[in-house]
Amino acid sequence: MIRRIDAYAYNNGLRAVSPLWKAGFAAVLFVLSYLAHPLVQAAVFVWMFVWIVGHARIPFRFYAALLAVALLFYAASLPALVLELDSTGGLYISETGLIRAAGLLTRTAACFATLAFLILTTPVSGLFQVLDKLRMPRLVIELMLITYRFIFLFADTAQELYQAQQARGGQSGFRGRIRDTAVLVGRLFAKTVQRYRGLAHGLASRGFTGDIRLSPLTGTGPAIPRAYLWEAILVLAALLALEGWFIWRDML
Amino acid sequence: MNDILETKQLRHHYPGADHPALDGLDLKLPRGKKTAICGHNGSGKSTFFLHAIGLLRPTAGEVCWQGAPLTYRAHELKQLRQQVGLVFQDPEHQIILHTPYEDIGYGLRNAGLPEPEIRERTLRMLASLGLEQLTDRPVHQLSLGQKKRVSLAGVLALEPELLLLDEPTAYLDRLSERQLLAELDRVHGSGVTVAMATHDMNLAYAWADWVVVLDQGRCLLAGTPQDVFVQTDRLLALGLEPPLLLDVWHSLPPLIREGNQPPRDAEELKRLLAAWPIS
Amino acid sequence: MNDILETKQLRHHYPGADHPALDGLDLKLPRGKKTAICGHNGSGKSTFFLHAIGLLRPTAGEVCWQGAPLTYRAHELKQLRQQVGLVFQDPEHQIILHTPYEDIGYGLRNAGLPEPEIRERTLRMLASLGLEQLTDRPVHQLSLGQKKRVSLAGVLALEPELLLLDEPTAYLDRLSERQLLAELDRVHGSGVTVAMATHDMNLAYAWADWVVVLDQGRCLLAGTPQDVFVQTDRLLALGLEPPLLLDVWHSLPPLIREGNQPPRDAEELKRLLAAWPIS
Amino acid sequence: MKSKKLAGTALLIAGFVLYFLVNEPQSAQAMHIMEGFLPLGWAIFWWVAFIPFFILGLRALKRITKETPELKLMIGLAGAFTFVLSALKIPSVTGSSSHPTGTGLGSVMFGPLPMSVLGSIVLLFQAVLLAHGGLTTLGANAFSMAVAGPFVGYAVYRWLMASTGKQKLAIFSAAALADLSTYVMTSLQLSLAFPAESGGILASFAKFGGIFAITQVPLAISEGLLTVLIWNWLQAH
Repeated sequence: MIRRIDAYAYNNGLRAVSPLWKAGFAAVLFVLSYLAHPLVQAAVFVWMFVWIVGHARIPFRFYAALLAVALLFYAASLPALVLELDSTGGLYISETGLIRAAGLLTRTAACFATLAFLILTTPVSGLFQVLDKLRMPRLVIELMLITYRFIFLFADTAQELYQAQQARGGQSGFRGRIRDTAVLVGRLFAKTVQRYRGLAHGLASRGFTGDIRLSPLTGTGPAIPRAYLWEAILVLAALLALEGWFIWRDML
Repeated sequence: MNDILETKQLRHHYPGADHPALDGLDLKLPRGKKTAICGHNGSGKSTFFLHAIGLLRPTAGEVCWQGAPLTYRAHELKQLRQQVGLVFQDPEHQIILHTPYEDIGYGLRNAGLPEPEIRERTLRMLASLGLEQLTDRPVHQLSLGQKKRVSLAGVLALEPELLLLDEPTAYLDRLSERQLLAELDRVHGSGVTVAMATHDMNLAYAWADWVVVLDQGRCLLAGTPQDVFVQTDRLLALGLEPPLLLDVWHSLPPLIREGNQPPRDAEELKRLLAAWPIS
Repeated sequence: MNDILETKQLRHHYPGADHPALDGLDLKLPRGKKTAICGHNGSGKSTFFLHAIGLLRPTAGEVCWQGAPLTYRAHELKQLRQQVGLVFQDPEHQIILHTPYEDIGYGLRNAGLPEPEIRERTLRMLASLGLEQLTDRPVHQLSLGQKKRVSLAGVLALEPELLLLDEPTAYLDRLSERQLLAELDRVHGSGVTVAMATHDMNLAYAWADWVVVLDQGRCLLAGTPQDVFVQTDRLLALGLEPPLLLDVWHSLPPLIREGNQPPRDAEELKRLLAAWPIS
Repeated sequence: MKSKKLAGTALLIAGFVLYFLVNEPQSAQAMHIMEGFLPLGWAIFWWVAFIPFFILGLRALKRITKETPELKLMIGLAGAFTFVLSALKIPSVTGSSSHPTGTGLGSVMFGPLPMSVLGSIVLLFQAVLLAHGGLTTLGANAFSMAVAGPFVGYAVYRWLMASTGKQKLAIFSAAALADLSTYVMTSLQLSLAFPAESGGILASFAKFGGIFAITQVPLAISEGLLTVLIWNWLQAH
């Protein structure tokens, strides 16, 4: 699972689009999703579906599964949102709660779709460049670079350790699983320390000067294909107009 | 029933991967034989091993143990993993506890054996692999060759019927490799079916009774070393180098080769050459 | 000055270890040659490499670069690490950034080169190692062979005068090994002195112009492959197996061998055999 | 009125069945507030609350990496380690399995301030690589997982070590309470954003707290046990 979003991010229909453009587009949509009328939020959700499954060519089933897992949080919170205790101690479903839950659904759906658009089309390296442009402190980016570089290696190690334990009849029963997991984490930590030593040498051999720097963002070619740009502008304008109409109607 | 383990049209697709790791694999491990499973990194050898002990489940197709398809019930898996021992490529990943003594007992304890028997079997394993000196030495102080032997001991302690080894000689120096192979021969001699994955064709040729060649998750060749390695062109097309010894043998004058089986190791070749009158 | 790098009575004792890793090592790397440094795991090869780029400091003895002993001043070390490139055994220790493009530029950026030149050199390295397709692919999606090439590219980008490789073919399958060796030959052809540590005697014999044998932190043998590998008994005493090809060659009838240099690879042997009239 | 109540009860039961079916195995990762779930004002509020801790943590890290730049590697690797730790499935005492937060162990090993930086990096990667949590809600999630959890865990550890000197007890309590306080803080964040119609924030807190307690309390105990075992393992080596 850890690898799948990452794999799509490096290999999708919108890979070539500038990460700055995608991040900016997502930022606009986030603001819109937070502030706009539920119908506009629903429109954002549908529109993002077009970008994710259509333009970026992410498999529908994968996106649907991702959405379903994310919405579990919504489902889990639902009872707390709609159930109320009355004065006699009985439970009842509150109408305002239901309205609130419905409004929350469109907002979270729109926001989640925007998040999914960003992370499924933009590789982490692109996000680093965006953060760099946003003047994120250098140290944070350096730490993130190293973390990102080794997440997968450590995940593979953990997976292999887990399989090796299973192969020898381990990881069964509560006590056994807790004990074996503890050993696994301990081993992983030992590996982390080992990795540090090796990496410190590797880094020094390559003339480490105290900094880990990224290459500057080189923009060659257009940030985004013209057709997509027009679509983005026109649909955004339409959504804003719709939102304006809702505001105007409410003021009457 | 001649095959201890068999896969039928086994397919495995890791989520998110471009290609299936196993793509309709039909592979048989003949009972009582020493099988070498050859192929590149990424040809599906390790994935096959994980299927053989039921750690992965097929996307399609099936795995048969002693003729019966696996059902993946917890009880069956537990038993299977006692009957099939898997030695991973990296002993660092396989050795779970911190001394050889403790680690070898790990599988036995999981199998629920009584403590005295665990102790007895562990000590026996240590002795038979020449690890007595290292019984209580912390694992991180051992050399790679020693770690490999400890991980082998941990698996053998369960007395499996089938022993699988993933690249057992990778990165071993020649001396440790020899020791390990000698040990495998002893294990095989005691009636265990042994199969190893390797990309070292020289090793496969010298060691195996039965050779299987995998490529891109499929089984392309299977047979005796003589039968498989004679297909030089097919091997080369797969990017696999035929064994040097066989290569040399076939370039020798026919006079020398006549009436002789190709030699399996350098000593044998030397003997054959020495026996040749003209030299 | 014939030796690009030389150690004199180099001793290194890791804190807490029983034995010194290097114990009076006298080793010379001849300029412009391909040197193979042979020995077991633990014979001191890797420790020697760390000394060669000044990452470790001698407990006693000294390391001479281009005839002058190292002084371990920061400025000197910085320059040394641009002139001597070390490729680690495990590419995961050496690849710091997350794509080949970013990583190859890393060393250049440390060396303070201007951005356009960094870009130009990086792209050139990617092309010459056949990594163009992988330019922006995350490192964790690469195969081991590809990672090895990326780490080599990162080192070569600095255009070192001496290239050191620690077990470059460990864990590689034959195909990736061939690609790597071909690349090394190209690098050597462009005037770089190349030295690799290996315990694969077949590889050392086929590849090197100069062979050095280490054992327990000392240099026991040094010479041309012909000179070193003829000392079969000494090698065997060290637990090192002589190259198979040479072994075979020496078992051939003297008639065939007469007047010929021992062959360096299977093809050469075949040619010699084919040229022999009786066959 | 009566029919409405009946329908309500039926819906309630159906809801709870569904809830237990889907929630039980997944809710540990769902303890990160999902993207867009908080109202804009609260999302911003928690960002503002979190950032000072982040800056303090960053300053602490800057100091140590200035002296020894190589430590950047160690901290980055610790981030990857924490990420993988939080992605592990650990058995819960109820028989299911969940993901630990790992913040108790982290804050005892690295200190609470560095954990606020490490924890937020881990949360960012969880949002970006796993779609758990979110970017706009990162402030709120970081406040509960990378600030509240580590600080509580660290304080508990120091206090118990000073008062009892029993290390195992201190480790267990630090890990379990770090986990619990993360969950309490998340429940608080949710109840502040969604106060109940009758009873306000307090009633809402009881409701959110009650729902997540089903998985989080057993998980906290498991994480405490696990952390003690890990600690033992690390001590032995």
